[in-house]
Parts: sequence; structure tokens; C-alpha cells
Amino acid sequence: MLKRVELVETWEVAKDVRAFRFDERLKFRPGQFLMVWLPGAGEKPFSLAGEDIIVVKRVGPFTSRLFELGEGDYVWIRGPYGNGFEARGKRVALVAGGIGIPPLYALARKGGGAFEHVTLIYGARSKDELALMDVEDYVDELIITTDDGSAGRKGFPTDVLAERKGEFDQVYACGPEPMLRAVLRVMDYEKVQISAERYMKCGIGVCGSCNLGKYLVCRDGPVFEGPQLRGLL
Amino acid sequence: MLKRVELVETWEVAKDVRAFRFDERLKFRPGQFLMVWLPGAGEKPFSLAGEDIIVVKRVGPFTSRLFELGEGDYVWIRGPYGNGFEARGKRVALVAGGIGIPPLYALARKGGGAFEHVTLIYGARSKDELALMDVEDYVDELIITTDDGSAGRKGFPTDVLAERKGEFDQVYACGPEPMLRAVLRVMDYEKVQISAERYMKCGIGVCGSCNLGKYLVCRDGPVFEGPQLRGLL
Amino acid sequence: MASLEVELFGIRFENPLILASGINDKVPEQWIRAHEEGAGGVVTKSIGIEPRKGYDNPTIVELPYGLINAMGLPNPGWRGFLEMVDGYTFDFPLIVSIFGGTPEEFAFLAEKLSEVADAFELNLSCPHAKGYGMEIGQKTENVYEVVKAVKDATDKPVIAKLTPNTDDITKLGLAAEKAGADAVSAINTLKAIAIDIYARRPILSNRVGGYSGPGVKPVALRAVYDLARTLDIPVIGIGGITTWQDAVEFLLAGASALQIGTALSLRGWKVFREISEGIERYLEGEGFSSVEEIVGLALEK
Amino acid sequence: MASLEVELFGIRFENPLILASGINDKVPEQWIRAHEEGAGGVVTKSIGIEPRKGYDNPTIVELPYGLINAMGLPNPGWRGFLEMVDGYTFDFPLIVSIFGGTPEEFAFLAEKLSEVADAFELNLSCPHAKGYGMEIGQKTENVYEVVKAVKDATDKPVIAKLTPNTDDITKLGLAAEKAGADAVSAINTLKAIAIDIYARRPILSNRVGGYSGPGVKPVALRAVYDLARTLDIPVIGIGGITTWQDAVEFLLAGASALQIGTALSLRGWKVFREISEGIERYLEGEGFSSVEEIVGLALEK
Repeated sequence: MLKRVELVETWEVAKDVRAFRFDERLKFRPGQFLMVWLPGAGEKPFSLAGEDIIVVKRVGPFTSRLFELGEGDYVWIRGPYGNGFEARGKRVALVAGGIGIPPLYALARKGGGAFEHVTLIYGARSKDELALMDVEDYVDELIITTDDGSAGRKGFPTDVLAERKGEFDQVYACGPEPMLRAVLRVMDYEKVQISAERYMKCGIGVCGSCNLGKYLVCRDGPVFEGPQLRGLL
Repeated sequence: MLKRVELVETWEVAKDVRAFRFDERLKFRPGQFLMVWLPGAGEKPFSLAGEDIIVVKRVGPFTSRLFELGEGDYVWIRGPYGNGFEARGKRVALVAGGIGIPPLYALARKGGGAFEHVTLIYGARSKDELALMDVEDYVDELIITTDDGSAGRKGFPTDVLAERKGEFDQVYACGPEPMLRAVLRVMDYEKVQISAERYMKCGIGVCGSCNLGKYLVCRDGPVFEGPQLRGLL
Repeated sequence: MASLEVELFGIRFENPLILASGINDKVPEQWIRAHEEGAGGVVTKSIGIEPRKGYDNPTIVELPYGLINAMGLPNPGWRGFLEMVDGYTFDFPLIVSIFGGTPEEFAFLAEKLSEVADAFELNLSCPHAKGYGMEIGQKTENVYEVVKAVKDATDKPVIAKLTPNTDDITKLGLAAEKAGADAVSAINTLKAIAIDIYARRPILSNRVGGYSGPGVKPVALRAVYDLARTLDIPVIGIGGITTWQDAVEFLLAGASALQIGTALSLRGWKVFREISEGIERYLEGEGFSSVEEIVGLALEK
Repeated sequence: MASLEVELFGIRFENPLILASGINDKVPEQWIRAHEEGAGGVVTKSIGIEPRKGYDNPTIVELPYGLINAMGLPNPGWRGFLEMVDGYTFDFPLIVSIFGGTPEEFAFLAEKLSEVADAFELNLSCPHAKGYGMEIGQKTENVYEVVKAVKDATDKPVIAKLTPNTDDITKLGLAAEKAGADAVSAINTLKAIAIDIYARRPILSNRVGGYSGPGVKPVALRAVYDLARTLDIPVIGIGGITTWQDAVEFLLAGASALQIGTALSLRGWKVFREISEGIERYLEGEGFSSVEEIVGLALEK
């Protein structure tokens, strides 16, 4: 059911990326998403970065409209929807690419207790696109990569994962599809949970837009176990 | 919501009066009633004599059809509806007339714990119309009256009440309307709860058929406090 | 404090919540009680030419999201009605619902009852009585003829109560408006049925009936929205209004007043006060000073 | 063990539960999954002449008793559809839903898709797409013309999916039957709207939409009951079927098969197996050996 919430805080976390905190604390699992409606502008899905936070990259008219909003303004939400990550494994890697960070940020914060050692491997095109927020506080090890070498190691997060995969019981990944495919190949589809993305409209398993083979990302996902994705990603 | 229940036992309790026990134990307050549907025959209200018992007098086609049913047959019920008696007072009188006995039987059985001394004053036209069942087990004193003197004292239960009203903290009554009016007059509308009857159809406060002044018997009743009935009964 | 008062066709209502026809409104004591419990006005049970007993039980089915009923228009007839109200006066608007089989019958009833009615609601929409209600009110020509005949027979305001069992309720509304109706009310119940899977037969003695309650709200709201966009006369919203949020939705959709029916059975008399208080809080919280300010605000977007 | 198998217009279905059009049925993998999860057959998303993107979000509103949607008939067009299904085979009946603006368009689509369809369902009832669906299907003459044109264009069985937004759905059903339809299915969604009381505007980008789910069940059941009493061809029941008890009610009301849509969103894929198992238990408990034995039993009472 749609609910109006008030923005209590918004701040820039990277170039063209803002965080929005609202006045409603949701019960959620990292990986779950919200549908956010801005009357007149549309309705889009956003992964929760926390019980009351979404982190949004400006990519089009909807997000531009959202970026105009500040404290005291309203947005309308429904959700959380989808399944979310299952916290599993002791030594784990979180592999994030670009604006794939929010669900992994949430996992680092919320799932942290279940893990013994968390390595975040986070890649972006360049330094100013890294939306780190305070994630360093919630992981044991942070490895940055950038495509252009402007921060951390030059290259992709999957380069790092390929070298160190033997260390991890479980890998959690979210980011652009080429990165997700690379993660799956590196892990040979085992010991990995992937938060996938498809064009989502209804968010509740009706319209079928977000199908990924026989799955719906909104209902069967957005988090998939590696083996589910064989032949699909 | 309508529910089919199976009759597990039926027995005669007086001339043209039968008890029907079904296989569903209802949470109820004495005084509350059920709507009973017999497909093809109609739907009528009956006061609960127990969590799984109604006691019915044969008066027309519906009850005649019900009387044909025995163990293993089905009836359909919805309810319980209405407010029921509020167990109040230590020394109490239950005043029943004719087929007004079921809710007071239920009160004697269920409400017994709250009372210190229960006197049942039960009147019928003649001996064979007394539907006593095992009510004697649940009251401290049983006084029978019959119009023709064929059992107990000749006269009306209200004759007894008039003589002894000073003994009772609270009087509970159910029976024909002239008797109820007499009870109310005897008690001057105080310290008395009356289970009233009006032609009831929907049972849930829609049709308005069972109005008693500004009240609906199905919703505001069937049990009324004496003062509510001033000017009405 | 935000005002809940509304004025429709020259009549002032303390608040926009009116007891709907056919719900706990058989006798004057019930109308008075409705007002005591917070209703701004009352519509009576539908009154016809002759007394009718109504259908045998079962006349109602309880569902998870509402009720299906087929009462069969039980009423004392216009003579019985006049006897019943004799000697009563009412300090709230009393809208008398009438039904007939022809425009002439409607007009006759309006004439006979004009003394006691502050306004009339024409039952052009009851879905379960042969020869009455919806059977007449599904045709625009009939709606027009009935409204016209009643307008000629009485000076009291006339509300046409419309059926949602149609392809486009605005056609019925336009016919009523053209004939001079002072308002329309919508919706009456939706055609429905319930079957018991063990009895393997329809539950209602009339087999079919009319569906009301929370489950019909989206349909009712749409009817009100479409009517309010199309008509110049006021629209009275009916259909599943159970919470104050429902009430506000109807007001925003263009309803100038609201009728409450099934919610009374589901939630008791307190529903009038709860909804009024909710609307008032909403108005104050959102910066409005009168309920009339929000009527139809959602039509513009 | 009681048999759930049904045969309609010469096609055998493992059980009477068919995935309704427009619910999670965009691509062949989803149809195959529906069958794996227990559906006896599948109706595809409605296919038209040209690809359509559908409306912008919001396209759906969640309500306590159902959903309102206005998707806007998104589909790849018939060419895209043929490309999409190329190379697939299906071991269950695949019913292709088609929509057009004229009888000729419907006929054209049926001709082009006859190779892949085991049967066609004609969308004469989508309530929120200008020039399509309900706008055509509310008129008996259009229903007749469309069905007739499609029957002339294909040898495959033709099901006319009817709208409940009409005064009497049996008139639409009779028109379909007269034109040679092999079955009718009912109901499509009810015209509805939802308004956000704080945004003070309709929620859907299309403003209005179609209401489905548990709240429409009493209306759908009535439509099926009326159609089954009136028509000789089979009726496929659709509308709010969520539990096995709902399914049995529809069967008793005369539905020869059932479509499940919104329940899939509310309760997940397991809904097919749960309903099948419930029907089977009911049949065994009540002494029936086949689901076909109970079809229409409530019509006789």
C-alpha cells in the first residue's frame, strides 16, 4: 500500500548520487527494494540502503525531480519488496559496482553480525563516482577499484575477486550486468548471491516486465543464488 | 460468515421442543444468538443454550424441517451475534417463560461461577412444555410455575418474582413479551437485564427489521438493561 | 477548527455524512438516532406504493469484504409511511427514498410525501427487485422520464440514485441532469451472488443480490469521479466508505456529500463520528478550513 | 482419486486452472513455469498489431482487497511475438490473447498466430486502452462482428473474454455465442480508480484502471452464473479466484474452467497447487469422481 513519507535529510554521497532519509523505519532485508512515487513524475524501484535510506544516482527526469527535493518534502513509497540477501558464510566478499552499492552497504551494516570477516570490493569508473558513505565502518577490509585508476587499484572489482576468491565462503554482488556476469564466471556460479536488475514496473509480480528467464526479478529476486542463474546471466 | 456444521446429537426436551448439538464449539456469551440456515427452508435466529447447542420449539415450517434432522445431518450457522448478558450481582434470579429458557440455561451453566446464589423461576403453560433439561444441576433453587397448575405453582413466574424481588441483586429474564413487561414493572426497570425479541432478518444491523424504538435487537440487544427499555416495553 | 458543514440544493447538512437508504432506517427513531450518533442527514428505506414484506431469509450474505443483500424492498407503502412519521419532527435533513414501476408511480409518491421529505432520492438502482430499481434505471430514457415526472410533482430537491451496473454511469447521470435532477447519488450495489459450496446452491432466497461494502469502493469511487467530471449538479458518493480516508478520497473525487451504509453494520454507529473526526483532522493537517474546499480537487490532475 | 481433468472445445486441460492473461505471462519461459507450477493451461499477454510500450508508472495500485492496474496493453506486436516463441514447444494448451481495434485487426492477428495458438482469447474487455478492449466489447454488435471475423480467419477455438462493465453481460455472451464463439470467459476487470489523499490526484498515470482480486469475486461469480444459465457454450470463470473454495464456487456456478490472475501476485506460484489440491479434497469428501461432475450444480437450485 502506498504511503507518504517525509524526507528528513538528504545529502550528496558522490557525483550525481544523493542519499535520501525519510521518516519511516522499515522492516527490511538487505537487497529488498522500494517503489518510490513522485506524483506527476512517475514511480521507480530503489534498493534500500538502510531501514530509512535510499541512495540514488541521477540518470533521468525522475531522479532529477527527486534531486530537487529536500528536508520536509514528501515522497510516496510502497514495499519493501523482493527477497533480499540471505546472510550466509563467515568470511565473505561484497562486490559492488557503481550504483550497485546500496544493498551491499545495507548488508554490511545489518548483516555484519553474522559474518566474521567482510571484504568489500567496490569499483567505479572514477574516484568521484564512489558512493562510499560510511561503509568503511561496517567492513573489515575495503578494496577500491576504478576504471581510470583515479582511486584505488586501476581495473575492475572482479579482477580482485578472481585473485582472492579462495578466501571467501560466500560472495554477494550487485552492480552492472557485465560485472555480475564476470562475478558468476569467476565463482563458477557457486557460493554467490547476485542482486540482479531488470526493467521493473509493477514490483509485485503482475506485469512480468522484469523477467529473467523463468524468474521475475521483483518476486523471485532481486537476489538470486548463483546456480539459479546458469544459462541466464 | 456462513459455516456448515454437523449435528452430533438431538433430543426431545419437552413437548415440541428439541435440543440440537452440533460439532462446533463456539465462543459465546449467554444471550447471544445464531442465525441458522436450512437450504431451501429459510434462515432463523436461535439463542444459544450452550457453546454447541440450540433448543428449538416447533412453531412452523422451518422448525418442522429442522425437527426432521438427526445425527449426521447438516445445518448452516453464522454468528454468534448480539451482546449477551453481563454477569453481575451475587444473588440473582433468572426468570424464564416458555421457550425463553435457552439463554438463561446458558447463563446458569456459564455464568454460574460469578454468582453466589442463583434462583431460576421458570414458567410454562403446562407441565409438558417445561424444557428443563439438566438446568437443576446449575442453579441453587428452582421454582416452577405453570399456567394450569400441572406442575409447580399455578400462576406466572412474575408472581414469584414480585414476592421475592427484594432478595435479588440482579434479575435476568427471557420469555414472552407480556412476561418481560411484567418483570420490568415488578423491578421498576432497575437491576434487570432483559433478552428481548423482535422479528429479526439479517441479524447484523442492516435491515432494521428488529427495531425496538431506537435500538436494534440484533445489535444493541438482544439483552437490554432495564433502564434502556423505559417507554419501550 | 475546520468546518464540516456542506450545503446541497439549498439544504444545509451539519456534516457531509448521510445515512444511506436501506441500512437501519426503517422507523423515525432510527433516523433520529443516526443524527444523534453523528450523521449529517438521513435517507429513509425506499418507500413504494403498496406495503411489501420483502424476501424470505436468507436476505444477506456476509463476505470478507462486504455484504450481498436481497431484501426485496420491504416497506410499509406510502400510507403506512405517513402514519409512521405522523407527529415527528426532525432537526436534520430527511431525504425520503422512493421507488416505483413507472414515472407516474414515482411522481405520485413524491406528491404524497412532499410534506415530510426535505428532499427525495429516487431509487433507480436497486438490483434485485423485479420491475423496480435497476431494471428501470439502466435505461437513460427511463431515468430522464422518472426524474422529469418527479420534478413536475414536487418542489423538493430530487436526487437520482444511479446504478453502477451499466456500461457508462455518466450517461445515466446526464439523463438525470437534463431532466432537472438537483443531484445524483452513486453507487447503488453491484450485481452479485454467493454460493455455498456444501449446499451447492445460491445462499440468498432471491439467489442473486447486491454487493456493498469495502470491496466495491474502487468501483464507486470511479463512478463518482466520472460523474463529477461530467455533470454540473452535485454528486453524492456512496459505496464502501468505511474509514475517514475513504471519505476523503470520495470528496477529492468530486463528491459533495457522502452516504454511509454497510460500514454501519461492520463498525457500528461510532463510524459517523470516527469519519467526521478523521476528515476534520485531515483538513486541519493539510491546511484547509472547510470540507467544501477539497471537493473535486483530484479532478484537476 | 478424483479427476481434475477437463475438456473444453476439444482441448484437454490437466486441471481447470489456467493462468489468466496479463499476469506474469510475457515470455515463453513464464508460460512453461506456470505449467510447471501447476497451471493446466496458459493465456498469454494480449498481443496486438504493433508493439506497445504500455503506460508509464504508476501502472498498479495495491488495495486491501485487490489491485487496480492500467498497464496499457504492453506487447511486442504479432511479429515480435512470433519471433519470441520461435523454437519453443509447449506440452500444455497455450491460449493466445489478442486485441485489435476492428474485426479485421482481430482476424488478421488470429490468422498470423494460428500456428502457435491452441486457442484464441479475444480481449473485448480491457477497460483502460483507448480504442481497444472494453470500448469495443461493450457493444453486442461489435462482439458479434469480432468473433465472427476471427472464426472465419482461424480453425482454432475462439474464446470471447467479456467485460462486466455493462448492464447485462449475458447479452454480450449471447452475441459471442451467436457469432460462433467456442466459449466465453468472464470477467475482465471492473472500471475503478484510486486517489491518494495527500497527493490529491489519481495514483495511476492513466488515472483510471481495472480492478481485480478478491474484492471483485462476488461480481465475477454472478457474471459466470448468469452466463452459464443463458449460454450453451462453456464459460471460463475469472475474477478474484484466490482460494480453492472460490474455485469450487465458480465451478458450481457453471464455470467449466477457471483463470487465476491476481491471486498469483497475492499468494505466489503455489496458488495453483493449493487450489488444485483443495478442489480434489472437496470432490473426494463430497463423493464426486471428477471435477466435471460439479460444473453448474448450483444452477439448478
